[in-house]
Amino acid sequence: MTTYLGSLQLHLQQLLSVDSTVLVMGEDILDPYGGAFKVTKGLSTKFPDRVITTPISEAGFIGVANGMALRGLKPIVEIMFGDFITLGADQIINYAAKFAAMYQSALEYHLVIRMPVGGGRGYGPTHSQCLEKLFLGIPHITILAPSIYHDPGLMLASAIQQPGPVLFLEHKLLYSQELITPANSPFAVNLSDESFPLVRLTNNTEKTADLTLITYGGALWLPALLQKMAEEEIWLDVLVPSSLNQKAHPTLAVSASHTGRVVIVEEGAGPFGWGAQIAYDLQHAMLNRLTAPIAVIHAENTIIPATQALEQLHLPNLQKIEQKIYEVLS
Amino acid sequence: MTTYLGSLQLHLQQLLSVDSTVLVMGEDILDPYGGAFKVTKGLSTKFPDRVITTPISEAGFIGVANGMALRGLKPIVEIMFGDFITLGADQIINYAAKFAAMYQSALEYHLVIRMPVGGGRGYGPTHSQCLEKLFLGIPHITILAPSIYHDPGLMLASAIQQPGPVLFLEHKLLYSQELITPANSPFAVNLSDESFPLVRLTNNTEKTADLTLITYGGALWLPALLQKMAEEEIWLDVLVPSSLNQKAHPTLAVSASHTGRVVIVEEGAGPFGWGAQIAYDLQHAMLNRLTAPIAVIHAENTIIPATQALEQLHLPNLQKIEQKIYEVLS
Amino acid sequence: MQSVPALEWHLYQQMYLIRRTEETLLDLFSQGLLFGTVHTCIGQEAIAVGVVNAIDKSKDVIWSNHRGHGHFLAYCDNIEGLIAEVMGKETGVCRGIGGSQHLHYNNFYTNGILGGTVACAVGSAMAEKKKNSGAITVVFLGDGAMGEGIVYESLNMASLWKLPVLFVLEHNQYAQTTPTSLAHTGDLSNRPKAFGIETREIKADNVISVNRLAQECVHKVRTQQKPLFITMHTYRFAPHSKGDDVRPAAEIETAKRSDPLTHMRWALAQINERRVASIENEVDMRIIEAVETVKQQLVLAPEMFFAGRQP
Amino acid sequence: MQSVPALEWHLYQQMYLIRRTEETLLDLFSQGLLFGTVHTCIGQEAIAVGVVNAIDKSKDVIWSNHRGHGHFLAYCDNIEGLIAEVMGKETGVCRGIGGSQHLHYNNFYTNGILGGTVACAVGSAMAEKKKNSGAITVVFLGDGAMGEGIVYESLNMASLWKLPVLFVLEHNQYAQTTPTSLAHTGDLSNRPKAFGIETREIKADNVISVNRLAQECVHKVRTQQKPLFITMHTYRFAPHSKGDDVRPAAEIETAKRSDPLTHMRWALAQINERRVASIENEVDMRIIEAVETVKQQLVLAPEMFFAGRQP
Ligand SMILES: Cc1ncc(C[n+]2csc(CCOP(=O)(O)OP(=O)(O)O)c2C)c(N)n1
Ligand SMILES: Cc1ncc(C[n+]2csc(CCOP(=O)(O)OP(=O)(O)O)c2C)c(N)n1
Ligand SMILES: [Mg+2]
Ligand SMILES: [Mg+2]
Repeated sequence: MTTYLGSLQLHLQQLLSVDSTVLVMGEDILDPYGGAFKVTKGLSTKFPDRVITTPISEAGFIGVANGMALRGLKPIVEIMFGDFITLGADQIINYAAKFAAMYQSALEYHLVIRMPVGGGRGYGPTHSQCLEKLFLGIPHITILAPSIYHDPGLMLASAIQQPGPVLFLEHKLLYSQELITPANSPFAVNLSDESFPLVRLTNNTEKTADLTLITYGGALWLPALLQKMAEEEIWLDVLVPSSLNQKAHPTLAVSASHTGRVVIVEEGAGPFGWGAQIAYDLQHAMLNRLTAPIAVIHAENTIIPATQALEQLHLPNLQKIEQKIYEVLS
Repeated sequence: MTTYLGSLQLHLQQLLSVDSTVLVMGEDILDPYGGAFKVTKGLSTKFPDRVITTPISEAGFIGVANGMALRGLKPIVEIMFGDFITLGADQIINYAAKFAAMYQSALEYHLVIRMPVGGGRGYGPTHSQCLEKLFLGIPHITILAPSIYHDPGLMLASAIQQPGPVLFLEHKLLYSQELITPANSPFAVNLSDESFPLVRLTNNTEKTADLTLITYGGALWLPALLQKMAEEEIWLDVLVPSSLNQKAHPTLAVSASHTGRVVIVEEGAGPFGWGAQIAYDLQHAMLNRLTAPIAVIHAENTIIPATQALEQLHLPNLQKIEQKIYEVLS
Repeated sequence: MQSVPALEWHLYQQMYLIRRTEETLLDLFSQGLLFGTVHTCIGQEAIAVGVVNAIDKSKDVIWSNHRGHGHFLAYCDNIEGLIAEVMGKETGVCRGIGGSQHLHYNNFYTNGILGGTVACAVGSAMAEKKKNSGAITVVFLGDGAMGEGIVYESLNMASLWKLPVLFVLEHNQYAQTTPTSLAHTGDLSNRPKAFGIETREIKADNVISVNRLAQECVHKVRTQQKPLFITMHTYRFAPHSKGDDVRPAAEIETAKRSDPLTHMRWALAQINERRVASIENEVDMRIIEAVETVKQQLVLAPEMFFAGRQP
Repeated sequence: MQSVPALEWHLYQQMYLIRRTEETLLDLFSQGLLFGTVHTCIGQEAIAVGVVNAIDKSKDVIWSNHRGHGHFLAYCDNIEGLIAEVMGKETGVCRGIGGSQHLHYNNFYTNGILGGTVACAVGSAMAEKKKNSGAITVVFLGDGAMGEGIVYESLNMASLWKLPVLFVLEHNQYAQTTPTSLAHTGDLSNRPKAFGIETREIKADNVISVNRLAQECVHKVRTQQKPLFITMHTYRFAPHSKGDDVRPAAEIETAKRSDPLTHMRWALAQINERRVASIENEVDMRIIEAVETVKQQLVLAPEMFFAGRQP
């Protein structure tokens, strides 16, 4: 059994072992603590020179990583909570994302910024957000969000080989989860043959699906949903991309053109998120085949409340998704 | 004749005259210079105590404005180029936008952040962007973008009365432009009766429009487009919202349900912009009435090149828009 | 029996109240009655109490941080409002929405994002100066937060614009698990000095001395209308939040020998042990009652909270 | 006739080349042949030339800023690549895409956003140290840029991690139109000191002295593997970019009396006037030729540029 956390830890170790240009930076990442979410646990003991604990200077150390990346190193930076990435926005948008195109140079430039995102732990308005919408649509940034159906460690290993800056989103609720593979999944799981795969899940491999459900990242409601829908004989084609900052994966339109009905779920609060663009791409690709308007579910359009009961209601949850599915099917 | 710049200057003067809690902050805003785009020209001479030139500390002085706003003042902050707003992202997202909801308090809180945005002046990759997509979909932020069909000064006066933080986008190419009103426009112009009005323009008031064109902000290609389309007997219903961080204005769906064809134009680069959400809202509201997929035109998905000829090709321009209109009509 | 001014009893009462309230919060956490994060200031109470009792609570402004319960209680003594907030109840000072790190009450503000509060504090000082209210602003920050660039932007502006703000650095030698030596170079007090800001320094284990220094500084900031920066050397006895302590046990034990609470208790007990006990007893009762009351309270009704959503 | 080392002629040649190239750029701007922004370092050339000639150009790294033409030319003498870049031609060092404020060539980098370059410079110093390349990094920044918080985060990290980076503050007393007194408090050199960084200070009107100091500092940074910060007092004679000068004319005139170019010219002319003239002549010809060549060149083909788009 491998957990999401275990996979990240393992692959980080391997990365540092095989490539002496890889290094890891962030706040409180040294042993014995090993980072707020333990992803770097054990790392500084093995690689004391390449695991660098930083002052609380998010803008500054992302800038330092930028300088290192331009000089041929491959920094993997941890932002303790994804909410703090606001402080690095300038170094990401006006520096990292621009270097290659602005200098028109075939730079060898590799930088991964890892960050735990998402709610569900009662951490309140400034420690629970999914802020990827800040960077979606900014040219030359890769945004990755492995789910438990992906192998996050493998993706991390590919991410650091990717040219240009990569934002790597880890939903905090996933760390303790066991990874789901075709072997141990109660539902059919397929991964596309890409470095940042598209996962496809269904609760019925025999029948044509009734509805295409598209989501990414956390999505811990997914098994229960598949189960519940199966009981109602509603067959879902679930698509879980792992690479976000690009137009809809072609498979999404293929699925949608078969089902004609699409629900997109994302955890970020408010409109103007990932789902809007995916919906745009789908209607653009296959308007005539839509039998119902595409629906996007996102967290409520307000801050994330600290109190647990309200936080649960704020986030997309099983009930909201079910209801939306019925709505779209009717 | 009033220019866009003139309107802003005038209303800033009036605001400071009538309300002693209003103050203005930013870099190089003092007379005789009066700011990089001259919006504050004359202001510091008249109101020396309430026009504060700042160090080059965008995060810091937005933070200072936050503190002032919480204590009952109404700061209007100028960011010299909108590209630098990345440096203030944390103060805007994790502070300004959160105060009222996070503290659950009926705060009197007013803050406007003005910023010149957009390309067309050859300022290169870090001085030409439309970065509003960073803040679209962040709850509790108002984003305003007056066009030359709006009265930017009047909107600024309303903006500072708006609860919560307001980002106020001024396209740099507009400053020197004469404002277009129903009185001096060659095309029919209507403004909705809202503080942040929706403008409606058409090149034929008699006929039902063939296509709904939705845009905001700069859009200096608009008169030529209306003219050109009129020559081709293509009748446009053009809708220009001034308030961006909200779902599609109801009038947009009304228009689209008449025409069945929609083109959305925005200057920001890359996908995941404003247009995607507007397109989502429209397909959601009236899928059955769409006779063609909704099309969004944005600037190319890369950095803004310094060299003028390429910059022109990078931005949405008359030719690209025309072509898209033909495509959607065919 | 030597006479002791009322102030000293009051300061002890507040320190004890903060200590016991936070211990109670940790208990509630362990019992699973409270969710999220709790950062306690156990060991550092002399700062909160000493400084906050030096200001004019009717008008002065406070900016606190993630470790803000002590500052809050010293400011408004609102045990129930705090416990309810941390437990996510509608009677919390922010109706349970902000939680431990996001408190606001009258002129008291916090935020869970480090550093930015310092700029806000400079802004509130500027506002009060412009309004001629006579109010000053106090901002508490940790040694770790001194890593954030916005702190230096703020020091510069405060000094440049001669603003009445008192910076209080709670230097507890660690940021989460990181000792200062891995995060900073040089003496942190030199940094404000480089921006032309006057500084003071104190070992904050005696609430009376802290309060005396704070009074002097508050007076100076208010009358001279310019910033001042105090470095308070201290130590937290509890983990950063819960169970994340990697400091040597011996180090913690040594530090506990200068527990500001124990020391003052000892001193006051010499004078009037019964009074000490009665103060403590009263506080204990208040906390127990507060917890019992809060337990009965409800979470804010969803429709109330979500009514504030954007359309 | 007194013998003068080759270095001095070389430094003069470079200063003259920078001055004339930038004057030419301003001319081209006035003629409408060049678009966007141009920030010249006219009056400050002794810094670019003195410092850049102290480094090992084969490996050391330079981070420059919006006012970077001088640093660039002193680094690589590539007049044509610079003019083409600023004129937006495909033969520019960044194929006309970066423009005046966004230059990159070998180990030379700039960005139009103030402050952030300093963090990048600390990063490149760290990289070279990790790689044991022996290279140091030099970063140029202005007095105005000292307003950005990231500069202090960077000073702290550079000092904490003992990185071979030389900070060069070009203190020209203004940021755009804002005099230092309206933007900063205290002596700017005290700030790096507060982070434990050794500092130097010089009036940068004599390229020889600047170069001598820079050599000493570069050596120190390289051998001791730790940062150093030089404040160079200077003045720009031209407007911030074009036509945006609000400084008193008399102040500019006074400053021009210590024009590093005029002074050195005078000194060298005493020794060999013909050689001075011939150096200047050669530079003039090179610039004229470069401009003529660049004028004939094309803008990068759209399909070449847009091929780099994201899908
Ligand atoms: C911008 C930001 N970065 C990181 C954190 C996570 N964090 C919370 S408290 C803390 C340590 C703070 O140390 P210090 O300022 O010394 O305060 P102390 O906890 O010691 O009281 C960290 C890293 C944060 N809240 N905000
Ligand atoms: C983050 C940021 N803020 C503002 C600007 C606009 N700007 C460009 S140069 C400049 C003045 C810089 O002054 P200084 O650092 O002293 O350099 P100098 O121009 O005097 O060489 C300003 C405000 C910018 N480019 N980046
Ligand atoms: Mg600390
Ligand atoms: Mg300057």
